[in-house]
Formats: sequence, C-alpha cells, structure tokens
Amino acid sequence: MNPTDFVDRPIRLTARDVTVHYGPKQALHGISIDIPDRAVTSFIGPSGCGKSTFLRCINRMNDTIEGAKVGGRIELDGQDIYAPDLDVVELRARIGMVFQKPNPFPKSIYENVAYGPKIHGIARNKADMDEIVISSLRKAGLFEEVKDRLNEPGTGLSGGQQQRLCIARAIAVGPEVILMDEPCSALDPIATAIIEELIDELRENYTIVIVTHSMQQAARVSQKTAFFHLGNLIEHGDTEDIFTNPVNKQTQDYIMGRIG
Amino acid sequence: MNPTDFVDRPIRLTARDVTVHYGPKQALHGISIDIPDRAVTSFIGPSGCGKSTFLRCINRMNDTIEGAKVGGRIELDGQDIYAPDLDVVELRARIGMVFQKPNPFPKSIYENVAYGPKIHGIARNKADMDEIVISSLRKAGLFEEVKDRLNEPGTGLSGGQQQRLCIARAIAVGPEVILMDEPCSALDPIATAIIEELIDELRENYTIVIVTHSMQQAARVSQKTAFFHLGNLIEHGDTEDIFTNPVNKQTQDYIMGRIG
Amino acid sequence: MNALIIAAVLLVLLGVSYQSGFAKSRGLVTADGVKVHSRPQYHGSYSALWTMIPALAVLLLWFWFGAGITRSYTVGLLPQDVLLSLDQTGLNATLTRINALATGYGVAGEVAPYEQSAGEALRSFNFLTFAGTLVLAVLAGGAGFVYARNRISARLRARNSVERVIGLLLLACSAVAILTTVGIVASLVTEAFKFFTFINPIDFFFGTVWAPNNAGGAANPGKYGLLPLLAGTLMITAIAMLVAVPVGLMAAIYLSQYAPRQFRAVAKPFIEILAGIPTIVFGFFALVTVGPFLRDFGALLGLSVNATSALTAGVVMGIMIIPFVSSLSDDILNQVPRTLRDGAYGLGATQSETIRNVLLPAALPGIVGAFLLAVSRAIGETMIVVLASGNSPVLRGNPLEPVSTITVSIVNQLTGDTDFTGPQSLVGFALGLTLFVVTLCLNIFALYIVRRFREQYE
Amino acid sequence: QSRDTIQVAGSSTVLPFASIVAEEFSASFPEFKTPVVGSGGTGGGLSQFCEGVGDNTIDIANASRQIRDGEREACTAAGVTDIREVQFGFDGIVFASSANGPDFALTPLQVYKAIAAQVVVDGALVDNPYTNWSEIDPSLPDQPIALAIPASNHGTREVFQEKVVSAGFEEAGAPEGLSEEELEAAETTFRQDVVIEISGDYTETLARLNSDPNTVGVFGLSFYEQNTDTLKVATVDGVEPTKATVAAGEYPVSRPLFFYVKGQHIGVIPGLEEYVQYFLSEGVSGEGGILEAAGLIPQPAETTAEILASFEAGAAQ
Amino acid sequence: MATDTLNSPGAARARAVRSSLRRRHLSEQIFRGFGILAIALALGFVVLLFVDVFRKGIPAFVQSNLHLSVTFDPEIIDVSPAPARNGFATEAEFTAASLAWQREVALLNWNQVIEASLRQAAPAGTDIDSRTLLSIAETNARHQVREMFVANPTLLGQTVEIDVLASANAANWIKGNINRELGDAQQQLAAPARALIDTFVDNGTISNGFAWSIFTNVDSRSAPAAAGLLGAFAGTMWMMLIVIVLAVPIGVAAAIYLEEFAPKSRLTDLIEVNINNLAAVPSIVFGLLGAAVFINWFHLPISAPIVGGLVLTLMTLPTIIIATRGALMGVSPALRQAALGMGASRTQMVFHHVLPVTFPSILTATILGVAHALGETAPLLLIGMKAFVASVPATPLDQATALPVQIFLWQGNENRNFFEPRTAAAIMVLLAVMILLNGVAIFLRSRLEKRA
Ligand SMILES: Nc1ncnc2c1ncn2[C@@H]1O[C@H](COP(=O)(O)OP(=O)(O)OP(=O)(O)O)[C@@H](O)[C@H]1O
Ligand SMILES: Nc1ncnc2c1ncn2[C@@H]1O[C@H](COP(=O)(O)OP(=O)(O)OP(=O)(O)O)[C@@H](O)[C@H]1O
Ligand SMILES: [Mg+2]
Ligand SMILES: [Mg+2]
Repeated sequence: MNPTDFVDRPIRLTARDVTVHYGPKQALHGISIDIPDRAVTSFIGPSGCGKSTFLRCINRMNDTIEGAKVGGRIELDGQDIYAPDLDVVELRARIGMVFQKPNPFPKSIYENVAYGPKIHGIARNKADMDEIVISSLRKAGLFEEVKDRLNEPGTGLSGGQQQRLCIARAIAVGPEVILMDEPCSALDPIATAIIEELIDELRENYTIVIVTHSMQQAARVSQKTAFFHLGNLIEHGDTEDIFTNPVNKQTQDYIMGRIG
Repeated sequence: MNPTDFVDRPIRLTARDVTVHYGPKQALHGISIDIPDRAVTSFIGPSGCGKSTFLRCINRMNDTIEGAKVGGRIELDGQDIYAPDLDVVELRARIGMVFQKPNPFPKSIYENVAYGPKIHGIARNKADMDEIVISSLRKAGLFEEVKDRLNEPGTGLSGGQQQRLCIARAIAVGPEVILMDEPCSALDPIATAIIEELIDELRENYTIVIVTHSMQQAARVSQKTAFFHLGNLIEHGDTEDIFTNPVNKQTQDYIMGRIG
Repeated sequence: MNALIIAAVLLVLLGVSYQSGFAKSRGLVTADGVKVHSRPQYHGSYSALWTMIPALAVLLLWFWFGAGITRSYTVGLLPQDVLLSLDQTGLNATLTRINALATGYGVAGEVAPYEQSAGEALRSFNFLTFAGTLVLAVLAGGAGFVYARNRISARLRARNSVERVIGLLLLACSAVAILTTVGIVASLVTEAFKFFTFINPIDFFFGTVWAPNNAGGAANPGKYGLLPLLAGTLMITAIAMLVAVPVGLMAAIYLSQYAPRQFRAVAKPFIEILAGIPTIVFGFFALVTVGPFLRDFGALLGLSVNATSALTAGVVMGIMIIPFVSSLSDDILNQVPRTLRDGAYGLGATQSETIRNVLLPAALPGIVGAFLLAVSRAIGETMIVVLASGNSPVLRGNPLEPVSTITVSIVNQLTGDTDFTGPQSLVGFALGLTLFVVTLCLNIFALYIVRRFREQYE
Repeated sequence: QSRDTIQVAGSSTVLPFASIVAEEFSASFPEFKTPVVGSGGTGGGLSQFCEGVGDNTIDIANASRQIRDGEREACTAAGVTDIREVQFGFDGIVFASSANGPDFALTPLQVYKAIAAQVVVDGALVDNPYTNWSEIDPSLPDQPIALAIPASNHGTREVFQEKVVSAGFEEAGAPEGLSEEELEAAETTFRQDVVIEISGDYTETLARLNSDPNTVGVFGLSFYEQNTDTLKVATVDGVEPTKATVAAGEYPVSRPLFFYVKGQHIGVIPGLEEYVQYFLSEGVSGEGGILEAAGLIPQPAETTAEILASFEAGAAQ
Repeated sequence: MATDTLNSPGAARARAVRSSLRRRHLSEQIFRGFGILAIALALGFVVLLFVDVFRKGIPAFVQSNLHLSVTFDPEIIDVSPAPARNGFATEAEFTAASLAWQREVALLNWNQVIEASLRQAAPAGTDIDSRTLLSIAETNARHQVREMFVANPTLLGQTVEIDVLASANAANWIKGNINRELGDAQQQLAAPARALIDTFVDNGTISNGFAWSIFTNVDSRSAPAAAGLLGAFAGTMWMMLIVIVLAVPIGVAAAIYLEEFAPKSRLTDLIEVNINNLAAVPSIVFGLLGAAVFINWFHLPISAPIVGGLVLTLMTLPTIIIATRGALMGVSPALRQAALGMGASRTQMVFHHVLPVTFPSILTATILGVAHALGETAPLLLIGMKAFVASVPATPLDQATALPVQIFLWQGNENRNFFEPRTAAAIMVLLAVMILLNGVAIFLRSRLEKRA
C-alpha cells in the first residue's frame, strides 16, 4: 500500500492541547493531533504513556472515570465534543469503541449486536433489525461462523470470535469513527491476523484509531502513526516515515531499542 | 550465540507421554520432551494450546487446580516427580516459578524475597537472610533500584520491577529449574528488554523454561524451542532450526502466518 | 369500589398519555429522516410522567385532607340543639349512624328526621366530592399531558428527563437510610435529654454503680452508673469474639481452602442456619444446657463457675456469631486473587503456610471489617444476655460471675413495671443512644482500618 | 373508620388473666372482635396508654401496681384526662423450692438475713456471714442459700421488698447511730453471691431452679399452682399460701391487680364498656369464675360492685 | 545429583530444605486439624440445637382427641328461634337482630352440654363431680358446640358425634409429660379425672392424632390445648411480604444510586458509614424508632404487621444495600465499559447489563436478609407486637403477632409441661420457614448462575 494514497484524506478529528489529569496526576500534556478520515491511525508508545487515555478522550469515556479531568479541545467534524450541550450518548453512537479484552455482553450473539441499534432506535422493526445484525456480523467477518447459533451466548465464542463480535457490535450502530484499544493483545496470532485483515477492510468506510503495543502491527495496519511518551505526543506522521525515518531521537530509540 | 554450544548440555528434565485432563476435557495429549540443563527452552504456540498447562505439570502446580488430572511420567534428574513418596513442597523448592502477571505478596520488598528462604529454613540467621535477599535481588538486577526502600511494600513497584522482584523471590530459594509463564506479557518493551537480559544471565546457572506468545522473544532468549498446538507437541528442537527450518507443516504455517 | 374507579382512571390516563407520546415520537421519525434525540419509549414515559404526577398530587391532597373536610361538613349538617346536646362519644356515634345511612347500609332502630336528611345530604356530598376530585385529577393530568405533548420534538431530550426522574427516585431510596438514622437519633435524643434532667450526665457516664430505684419515683431515682453495664457488655463481647473468631475463621479457611466443593456447598448454608435461629432459642440453650454444663465443668477443674455468667452468655453468643465470621471471611478469602496463592505455592509453601502468610494478610482488611460487624452484633444482642448473663450489674472483672449489659438494661427498664416518666424508664433511651454512638464509633473505626489497609496494598 | 378492636397492654402478670377474658369476651359478645392484649410491663403499658387519645393509642393499661402521680400528670399533659382505675383481684407471691428438696417454713426475718449484704451481729453491721439456711435458723434445712428474686424492673420486686425485706429489716432492728442513707442501704442492698435477680418471667426462675436445685425462687401463686409437679411451696410466718389465705389476708405477701381504662375511648371503641363489665362479672373475676381457675385470687363481691359503680360513674368526675 | 556436589551451597540448601520438611508437614496437619475441628464444632452446634429442639418439639405434634356424642338438649338450649334474613327491612336491622340472638345463645351454659356428653361416655357408675369431669375436656369445647349450633340452629334436639380436644392437663397425663408417679398433691388433675382419662384411652374415647390444630388454630390462653400458630404465622407472613415489597426495591435502588450514580464525596462517605452503622445498630433500637416514628408520628395502628413490617424493613435495608453494593462492585468494569462505549446511558447500562448479571447475588442477599428479619424478636416487643392476639390478621393493618413473639409468649406460659413442647414445635416451624427460604435462595442462585 502506498502511503501517499492517504495524505490528502480530509481531517475528521482534531485535538488541540488536550490535557488529562487523574486526580493530582497529569497523564497527558497538551496533545494536538489531526486524524484523517477513512484511514487507520495507530498510537504507539511504551506502557503507561497515555495512549489509552487519549483514545478515551475521543469518545469521552474518561467521563466515566472518577477523578479524571480533561482540558483542551477535541473536535469531530468541527464540532466541539466537550461542548456543554453535546449529548455524550449521541457522541458515543458516532464514535464506537472496541476494547483490549473482548467484552461481549452476557447475552446471545444476536442481542449483542442488536443492543446498540435498539437503544439508539435505529431499527424500525424486526426485519430491519435482522438486517442490521446480519450485515454487521458479515462486515466483521463473523457471520459465516455463527449464523447457526445466533441465539447462543456471545460469551461462548473463542477469543478471536468474541473480539470480532465486539467489532460487529460497534459497527451495528453505524458509527463514523471506531476506536480500538489494543484489540489483539488477548488473541493468538491467527486470530490477530484475521482482525488485522478486518481492520484493513473497515478502513474503507470508517475513520479508525488503534492503540497497539506491537510496532509491527502498527506498521502492518496503519497509515498514520503517533508515538506517545510519558504523556507527550512525541512524533506523528505517515506510518512509513515514522518507522523508517523517525525525526525524534526518542522515537528512534524506542523503535530501535527492541522490536516486538 | 551459537546454538551448537548447547546441544550437548545434559538433560535435566524428561517428560514421557504426559497427558492432562481438566475434568472431562483433555488439555494435553501425550507430550514427550527432554529439557537440557543451563539453557533456555521456550514453549510457543497459539493461545489455549496447552503451554501453561504443561509448564504447570513440571512443578506440579496442577495439583492445586480442582479437577486437573495428570498422566504419564516426568523426571527431574531421573527421579519421578509424580512418585507417591515425593514431597511436593521440596520439589517446588527445586523448581521455581514466575508467573504471567507479576504477583508480589502484599508485604515489603525484603519480606517478599525472604519468604521462600524463611519457610524452607534456608537461612540460619538474620545475617544469612540479609545476604540471600541482597544477592537474589542483585541477580535479578533489581538491587540498585530498591536498595533504599527494602521495607516498602512490593506492590508499590512498577510492573517491570515487580516482575523482577518475583524472579528474585524465586531465585532466593536456590532452585535448580526456573519456569516462567509469559513473564513479559504485562510489561512494556523497555521492561521486557531488561527481563530478557536477565534471563540470558540466569541461564548460566539455571535450567530455564519459558512460555511466550511472542516468537521474537522465543528466538531472542531461547536455545531450544517447542511448538505446541491443540494440546500436542508438534515440533521440538534447537531454536535456530525451528525458526529457520521447521520440519512440520503446522509449525511452518504458524511461524509464517504472521510474526509478532 | 372508589379505589377501583380511581385505579382504573389512573390506568387509562397512564395508557393514553404514554401511547400518545410514543405515537407522536414515532411520527417525528417517519417525517423526514431528522435525527430524533430520544426513542419513542422515552417520549411516552416523558408524557406519562407529566400526566401522572399532577393527577397523583391532586388525589394525594384529597386523601390527606378529605376525611377532615367531610367530617366538618357532616357536623355542620346537624341541628344546633342536637350538636349541643352531644358529648364526644355521642357525636361519634351520631356521625357513624349518619355515615351508615349515607352509604345505604342503614341503621337499626328509630331514625331521627335530622339524621335522615343529613344522611341524604352526606350521600350527595360524598358523591360530588369524589367526582369532583376525580375530575380535578383528570384535568391536572390532562394539563400536564398537553404541556408534555406539545414539547415533544426531535430535539427534546426526553431520555435525559426521564432518567433524571429515575435518578431522583434512586436518590430518594438511599435517603431512607439517612432518614432512618435521623429518626433513630431523634426518637432517642429527646427522651435521653429528659433523663439527663434527672441525672447528671457525668454520674451516668462515669458512675460505677448501677442501682436504679424503680419504686422511688423522680425524688429518689437510685444510681445510674453506666460503667458496670459497659464493662459487662465488653466482657461478654470479648468472650463471644474469643469463641467466634477462631472457630469462625478456621471454619472459613477450611471451607474455602480445604473442603471439597460439594461439602462446602452443603456445610456453608448449614452453618448459616445458626444466624437465623431466633436468639431467644439460644438464650434458652444457654440457660438450660450450656450454663449447667459450664458450672459442672468448672467444678471438675475446681473453679466456681456460675451457671449464669458472662462466660455462659459469651460462649453462646459466640456460637451465634460464628456464621457471621465464617461466611463473611469465606467470601473474602475467595476473593483473594489466585495469582497470589500460586505465587506462594510456586515457592514451595505448604497450603497452611500459603494461607497464613499470604492469604490472610491479603484478606485482612475485609476480615477485620467482618469482625467489627460481628462485634457490633454482639454488643447489640439482647435475648441471649437477658437469659444467660445472670443480670447482675456490678462492676467486676471475673468472667465466671454474673454480669449485665446495656441491652438487657434497656429491655428491663423499658418493659418493666417502672414509672415511664421517671428516670427509671427514661434511662432506656439514654442507654439506647449510648449504644448507638458506640456502634457508630466502631464503624467509623472499621472504615478507617479498611481504608488504610487498602491504601497500603493496592 | 375508627379502630374496632379493643387494645390492651401492660403488666405481664395481668397478661394471662386479660388474655383469657379477651377470648371469652369475644365468645360471649359476637358483635365485638377479640381484644388484643399486649404486654410490655406496667410502665410500658402506661406509657403507651398516656401517649394520648386516639386510634393509635391503647384503651386499657394492665398494671400490677397503682398509677403514679408523675404518670398521671404525663397522661393529663397528653390529653388523657379520664383515667378510670379498676382493681379486679389479687396476686399471691410465694417462695417455692424444688419439689425433691426439703420443706421450707420461712419468716421475713430469715429471708432478710439470708439476702442482706450486711446483717446485724452483736449490735453491729457486719458482712453477711451465712452460707447455709440452717445457720440462720436451725429449723431451716441445711442447704446452701440461693435465692432467685424478681429483678427491680418487676412490680413483684416492690411487693417483695415491702412485705418481706422491709418487714424482716424492721424485725432485725438496726444498730444505733446510723444515718438515714446507711439505714436505707442496709435495707435495700443484697448480697450478689447468693441472690439471683430474674428480669424475665417465672419460667426463667424455674429454669434456674432446675439448673441449681438448691435455689429458692419467688413465684406468683398461679404459676406455682400450675407447676406443683416440680415446685414445693414454702410457708411464710407459718401460713401456707392458698387462694383462701391470701383472700382472707392471712398470707402476708400479696398485691392487688389493676387495669386502667381510658374514659375518652368509651363509646368510640366498640365494646370497651362491655369488656370492663364483663371482666368484673361474677362468672369471670368472681369467686368460682374462670379467672380463679387460672390462678387469680378474687376480691370480695362487694368491693367489685363498688369498683364497677365508680367505673361507670367515672365520666362524671 | 552427583556426589561431588554434595558440599556445594546448593546441596546445603537442599539439606536445609529437607530437614525442615517434617516439621512443616506436621504443622500443616495441625493447621488442617484445627480447620476440621472448627467446622466440626460449628456443625456440631447446629446439630446439637436441632436435636435439642426436635426432641422437645415432636410430642407437640400429637394431640389427644375426645370422641363425644353431643346432644343439643332443648332443656339446656332454651332460646328463641334464630332470626331469618327476610324478616327485616335493612341490612343493619337484620345484623342487629342476629347479633342479639347470638348473644342469647352465648349466655347459655354450654358446659352442661359437654358435661352431659362426658358423663354419657364415662362407664356407668363413675362417681365424679362436674368440675373434675369438665377438666378432662379443653375449655373451648363449649365454644365449639355453640358455634356448631349458631351455624346450624336446626341441630336443636339432635345428637351428633364430634371430636373435642382433651385439656392440656389431660394431654400431659396421657403423654407422660408430667410424672405419673407423683402423688395427688403434685398432680394437676384430681385422681378421679386421671382414672377416667385412662379408661377413656383404653376404650378408645380418647385417641391421639396429628395436631393439625397447631397449624389451623390461633393462639389461646383459656384453652391451651387449642393454641395454634396460625395467627402468628399469618402475622409473620404479612410482615415478610411488607419487607420483601419495600426493602428489596428500596434497598436495591439505594445500592444502585450509591454505587453507580452518587458522586464520591463527603456526603456519600457519610451515607456509607451511616449504612454500615445501621447494619450494626442493635435491633432493639429499631423498636424504639418504630414506636416513636410509625406509631406516634404517622399514627399507624399498634400491634399491626404493617408497623412490624416497616421496622423490619428499616432493619433489613442496610443488609440488602451492603450486599447489593458488593454485588455491583463485583461486576467487571469491562462490562460497564462495553455498555457505555456502545452509547448506552448510565441508567441503561445499569438496568440492561449490570443488574441482570448481579441478579443472583442480590436475590440471595435479599432472601438471607429476610430470613434474618424473620427471627427477630426484640424490636417487635416495643411496638406492641408482643401481644396476645386471638385472630388471624386479614390485612396488614389488623392486630397480629409474629412467630418469634409467639415463641417468646409460649415459652413464658405457666403451663410449662404443656407449652415446653409447643414452644419447641413453634421453633421448628420457624426453622422450617427459614430453611425453606435458604433453600430457595440456594436453588435460585444455582439455577440463575447456570443460565448465565
Ligand atoms: N483511572 C486512572 N486513575 C489514575 N491514573 C490512571 C488511570 N488510568 C491511567 N492512569 C495513569 O495514566 C497514565 C497513562 O495511562 P494509560 O492507560 O493511558 O497508558 P497506556 O499508554 O494505555 O499504557 P498501556 O500500554 O499499559 O495500556 C499511566 O501512568 C497510568 O498509571
Ligand atoms: N483450570 C482449568 N480448568 C479447565 N480448563 C482449563 C483450565 N486451565 C486451562 N484449561 C484449558 O486447557 C487448555 C490449555 O490451556 P493453557 O492455559 O495451558 O493454554 P496456553 O497455551 O497457556 O494458552 P495462553 O497462551 O492463552 O496462556 C485450554 O483449552 C484451556 O481452556
Ligand atoms: Mg492502554
Ligand atoms: Mg498460558
């Protein structure tokens, strides 16, 4: 894939000077970044550098963490997502999230996927819903594997399947942005490969941000990469450039220090 | 390092036809393997293939799992470790273990390391104990970092430090074999590098078995590698050979399928 | 009958408003693809809430004041001379008769003409007020409904409003706990203060003699030193904990660490039965079985043990408390992460070493919390002590002799034949307040301990 | 709609009698519901009684003693102004010991000597030296002293104190030169080692007798009569407690039993007046009535008639 | 290991390890032994209590019945005819008339009817005075025949076979609760009565049967043998109903609020301490509260299950809140995040995901809390529920008592030989209800957990 394909994508998300405090502790120090549409942006960096924290700022999941305070400004299509009259619930319908550990609801596979459309009132009737569920499962590459057991609990699937179920669940709401926090770290390599392929396909329709601790994974799936260190955004650019030509000494150290 | 350095190391552990059942479910199907002294043997394979299960057989940690049944024969220095008159407590003093998630006791750093020697009655007096603690911490490469706060709780250390504390704790008993189950999977790359270096040093005095989900790690730290799949030992040999020249089709697939 | 009509009207209101809100919301969606903030269900609930709350408010008002209004209306129907001739009893009887006439049940015997006419007037009054209230309720509900329905639009955040109401309801529920405490304190404090007008608080809190003079009245109230009771309470509690903690904790350890699953599944609820047995049963068990046994056993050792003593009460109370300690500790031990246990086993620790050195320290905060809960239970226990402690409020240190406790004295002073206006019985409230404060301190202490342990190891 | 069940509470001594009356009352008066008879002690009952007037307050307070002035004032303050006292019989208080043990013939003096903390020996107060009954008086059995008496929260205790202890104390005579307080202490302070104060009911006293057969217990006469298989009664001053001796005033330790009716509830609570009349009727609390069978010692019919008359006239006061 | 390493530090360590093994295994055995001892003690206490209660209680489930043929002799039953409904203009007049007639019936000496039938059953020539004779049958026999007559006035002049209860003293004599060797003075029954009872037992006039009356009768003072638990049981059930209806929703709602919605602040700290404290407040203090608040302020009726239920509700609330909070706390953050990440609101997250998952634990906690309330006595003493109530409460506003209070009352009854077994039997019933509740909790829990 040629990175130049993506440089001119329109910007979907802009962050300006975002800071996060957890109680007295500052976890992010003024992050500013632009995230393009229909491309995969990956966040890398050593453990504890604030990747997840920043990701959670984008769909305001930090609101749910006690003591977390977010400063600065984040815009989705030019709209301030921290504006006081903005409805978080609506925002989260537009910005879906997939977590590190697959976390399907303890309900049937069907209900897992149907849950989002149901609470957001997306499906008008049963047929509508069936269609949404099936197409989401299909897009997540899971449909063939589970079509005969849609009523069995989602927790009974294997790890990789569960993670795809979570992706299907996120897609079903029809989000514009999908955030993924180390989506493969609990999976074996084969399952990882399947998910990575899936991300590559999804890229065509969604803005995707992925946090990963594996630099290879970042290299494989993303077009843009951002390197975080100790709560700072050290470097940010096309993935190719970051991995071959890091400008910053710290980035270089990290990438060279040890691979894997 | 040249793998041929290790091929003639004496065999320390032999497993013959080891099977494990968890209740009705068979997790291991007749594993037979020889593990050499003073070398690092790594177990790789997809998630759920039985790596941890086999590792736990070696120091009989499976005894503590309700419903687990072990068959076959494992010998340490020719002595059957499942012999009815063998003392498990003594066995575990000879075969130490380090776990995936660092699990220091909720005690001070000093007490964490001193715990093993204390229960086994290894130290004769306070001075003895001090020496054991210090030398173990030193071997684990942790002493310099913690020497001023030996009385602070071990749980207050960072993840990588905690894992090294667990290694120090295992070393303090003076084991002959050290088993490690994905010791770096909860750590960031820098901490991982430190632990890998440490393993390389420890190899000179101990027989080390390590389970890892990262093939690079296996390649970096081990001299022997065993590939597990669905409860079977598929292939086993010098690390170099396995990674460059896998004999078995499955091994090849796994290694080629996706790296990282 | 009336209740049924009201319920039916309310149900109809509820259904209509919900459906209407729901339908209107539905209509918004189909209009032109505009994004509707809330789902139809929420719009339905929104309009239902706006309808039901005013309607219920009207009904509640009538419920509150209606009876009084009706009564004064009926009294007004009586001729002046009749009214003057009746005392309270007679008036009540007349009102009952008029009511019986109004409802059509009829009365036995002669019906005076004024009764007849008042009955008829009351009947129509009852009908009118009932109908009036109902109409008013429907109107109020209707007004709320119209308002809500007009507000329904794509941008209306109906979900947020409905959820706010749910949140308020939840808050109200948790306020019940606060109200309970307020109620307890309020119902104790005034009476306790009355007590302290008779007895100097210093004499109460630091007095060493408990000798209420129950026949003496306010002039000669006797002595009310708290210390003997407090000492007795603490002694019995200490003995109870000496029995319950080792047995309960070891039982918990055995159940959670050693026992096979099936045994645990049976034994745990079986032991928990101890917690549910009425304490009066334990009391008799103490008096009839344990007390004499301890006395004879003491005699064997050459000790003079009273059949009813702090020891007897404490031992039996300890038995009662065992399940508190064991069940709670069992749960807490099971919550200790497996990785910690594995860590110790991996070092070659035996099972008991693992438990003693790793599991127990890790579970300590929780276990301490459980202990303190058990202590509170022991302090507050009444029936066992009433029967088994020997009821001898004297300050002494020998657990083999009878003692008395705070709870026993509360029961004695409050339910005895004592003068309820004198300090003899008011002291019950002062003791209740003391007990409340003691358990409160204990709980604050428990919270403090648990927090400190948590901070240290998490 | 006012309450249609008569609500009674108070002394646990009166409870059994009142319960029986309540049951029989509803059998004889089918138009009224069975009254509810609560216990809670005389004080507890009066305190509920004096809570005020209305549905949620009781109509009748059973009492094993007379209402005190303070209580009457509290009642008045709460609006309970029409309190009608009804005395309906007597309760005998007896000493009883294990049926298998020796007989006891006690006098107040002996009892006082057995339980007082300090007794007069050779004109001076000394710590009570007696351990066996026979040391007090050779006519008494050679048995360790142990006496279970009602705790001070019981009305019975008052009677015991007055009719037995104080009488014994008078007889024993105090040494010269004691202050008022010292005298009172000498009269009311008991030894803790042999005296067991029972705050529960007579069953508890009996249980204590069973756990230590040497104990002599204080019981109600009716309780003793129901448990003659295990208890043996002691004479006091040579008089054996029976219904006859108590009614005749020969047996010294007895007390009247009362209940108090809230006049303001008469006519409001259906059946209240009828209940009182029924209670005082010959067939109920009179001689040969159902309460006598249950252990009540009836009072003379004339007394009852007077009481009933003053009850019925009560509203006029 | 090779011999040349015998003196190496490794070998020294191995020796040290081995030498301490015996001691360590011994201490392991001892520790384990203590565990077994503790469990055995705890279980032993349960068994001891059970055996004690059962041994005493079983006899109470046997009652002695007297088979009598009762003649409704017009000479004794001399009353006007019963009023008929159609003779009166209003309902009120008819009620008044029929009550008057019932009064008239009640004033008859029904004991004569019983006495006559007893005499008839006795062997010819038995010399026994009427008082002694009547002491064989329970005093409620006369009410029994009177009620038969009121229900069916046409019985006048007829003879019917009925079963009445033998009196409590007779039952004591029959069952040997009282020592049969004791002399006359120590017996409750006169010698002729005892002899007659023995005769009756021999000729089958008295027979023993299962004491259904314990379950179908209300308490009775005047007729001890007829005393039953129905009233207390109904009172307890009303209270439990109130506790379940109020404490469970309020408790769960409060726990949800505190755990899921409340901001962490001084105030929530205060509420937390407060709730923990309430869980430990002596139950008797709740009784004081109930008397002051519900009866004096809210003017609720005294001795009514509604007050008892409310007091027990307040008492159980903290237990339920604490347990529910514990259960909510145990729900993995992953599930919460999943729901929130999907755009569920907090309320939706709680009600759609968190509550269903915690349902089994909440259920168990609730049932255990209710079971605890079931056995509570002390607070009921202070709100007028320690009372003699001879009726079954039809609504929670009617006067009633409760099982533990009934136990308390029976235990203090002076007819001890008779009531000791009854008390134990009442305890057995209470235990049965409690074990049933526990069983339901365990069953539901395992069912729900299996499903999840
Ligand atoms: N809820 C929280 N409360 C307090 N501190 C937190 C919290 N979550 C994260 N932190 C701290 O904020 C910093 C950034 O954490 P974050 O989880 O964003 O790191 P990360 O880059 O995602 O690390 P990892 O690769 O381990 O997931 C860390 O130092 C962490 O300890
Ligand atoms: N305690 C247990 N009870 C039942 N089944 C178990 C238990 N532990 C492991 N298993 C099953 O045994 C199989 C082997 O598990 P094991 O943990 O050894 O895999 P692994 O190779 O270590 O995987 P991973 O890389 O995820 O750690 C798996 O299918 C697992 O589900
Ligand atoms: Mg992270
Ligand atoms: Mg594993």
